[in-house]
Amino acid sequence: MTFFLDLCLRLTVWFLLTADPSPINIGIGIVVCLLIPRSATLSYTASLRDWGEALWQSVVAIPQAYIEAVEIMVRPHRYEDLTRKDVPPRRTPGLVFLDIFVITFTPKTIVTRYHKRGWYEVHWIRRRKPQ
Amino acid sequence: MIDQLINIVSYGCIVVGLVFWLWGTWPLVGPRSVLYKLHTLSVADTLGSVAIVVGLLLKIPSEWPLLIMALIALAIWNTILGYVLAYCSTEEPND
Amino acid sequence: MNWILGPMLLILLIPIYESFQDEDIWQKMLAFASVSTKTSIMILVISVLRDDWMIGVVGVLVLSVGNASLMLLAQVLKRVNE
Amino acid sequence: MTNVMTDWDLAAITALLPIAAVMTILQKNPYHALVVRGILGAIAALVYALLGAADVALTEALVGTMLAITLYAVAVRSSLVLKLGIIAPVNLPEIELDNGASNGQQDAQQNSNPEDLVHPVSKSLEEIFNLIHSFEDPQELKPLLEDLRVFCDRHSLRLELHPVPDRQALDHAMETKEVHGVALVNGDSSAHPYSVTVRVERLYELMQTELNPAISTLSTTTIKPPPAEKPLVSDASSR
Repeated sequence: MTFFLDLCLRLTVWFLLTADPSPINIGIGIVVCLLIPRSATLSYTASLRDWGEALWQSVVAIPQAYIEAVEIMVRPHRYEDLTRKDVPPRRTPGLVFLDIFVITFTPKTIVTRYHKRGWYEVHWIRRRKPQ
Repeated sequence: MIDQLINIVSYGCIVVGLVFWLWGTWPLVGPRSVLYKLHTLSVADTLGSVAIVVGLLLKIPSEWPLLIMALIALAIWNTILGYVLAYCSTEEPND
Repeated sequence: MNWILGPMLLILLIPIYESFQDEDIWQKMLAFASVSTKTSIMILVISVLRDDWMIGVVGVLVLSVGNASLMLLAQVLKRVNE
Repeated sequence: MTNVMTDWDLAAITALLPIAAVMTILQKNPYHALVVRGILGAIAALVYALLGAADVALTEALVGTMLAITLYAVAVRSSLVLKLGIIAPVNLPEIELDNGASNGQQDAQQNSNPEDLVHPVSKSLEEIFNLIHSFEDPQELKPLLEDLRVFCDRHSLRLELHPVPDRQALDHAMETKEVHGVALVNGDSSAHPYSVTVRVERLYELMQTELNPAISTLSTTTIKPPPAEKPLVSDASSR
């Protein structure tokens, strides 16, 4: 199933780059996407529900990022803080990537480090001095 | 009528993008820490640029594949770059 | 729509100035990241202004390539500083 | 919306190129110069695209920015180094390094937990890296090494210590050009606690003016090429 998702992602990139819906181009695109080597270390065992959730989170992150951006523009956030965020159990590398992407995409938070023992180190900017 | 509306929205997006750019880039000159500047840069370089590209997209819908590609590249690369820079510029914790 | 390039250019000057004035390597890297994104967006704007597809493709490629070189450089610098 | 672009815009953007070029050559630290070179590459790509040369802009971005910077970064890192031979107890990091690598692999194999198997290679690499850097400065050389570190920072050199067991090995390392210089602890009778010998003329000149003369005496030697290289020369001439 995730193999299929992977293929779809590659085909999307191909068609966006070439922008040519002729049958020859579609054929070339499919062949190229199948021929490009796939990462052997990535394990595609995550459930479809986890993937759907993570993808939905990254869609929601876009308006949220703009809201946060306006917030920190209107009210200055002068203080910095470092916190830990726990990783949900049994995350595959692809999902960890999406998690890091979502956290870093919003302007108030940045992941500075991912510990394999199970947490992200998240850097915040805040309005009030953290205790 | 609709053309005009789209025109206004697209100019609005571009202007918002430029404002984000200015606001996010200005703190670069200041004395703040690298991580703080990364936060403001993510406002400028990711969100501001996305707004500008969306404005362009509304203006020239015929080039949509290219501009959507630009949007994806912008969002993913800039965000991951922010993570890599944050990771590389901070010290390894001792544990 | 030509007026866009003027403000963009002025904003581009900020990170360039910063890269010259700050002696810390990571601050310079931030300025580099900022410049590389801003120039590629400017290339995209130019391509839309001129309705030239070719330049647009270059803009998108520069966007991703510039960032890739930045990541490599950041990793090398991290190793050097240790 | 047409392709009319004011001359002012064109002139202003093009003027960025010489500015960035001047900034690049004004940098003293090679790593800073690399970063500014990246900025120069980005601006050059913009100017080329502005003037309509899409192919040149793409080449500048791919070769000029990415390839050149990566290669230069590696070149600068591997060449700007001062290798200093010292006498230290045989606790060579290389020996531990092998153990560390194999331990890492064993750990990865024993653990059947899929999460730990995610990056077996990077994990062991990390361990190797920590081991190399866990080598600490020998206590008796501390003052000299502090002085040398200041010197190296000023010239953006990297100080790399080559610990060897005895004097003989030290001389051998010098002869085979494995190290650029050696540092020795003088006896108590001497006026200076340390003596440093370098075989690179330029290093000698710089150190002569910048190292603290109260700490160490400085000398230089020239290493003759070992006779074993002769057959190679005749081999080359016979072709």
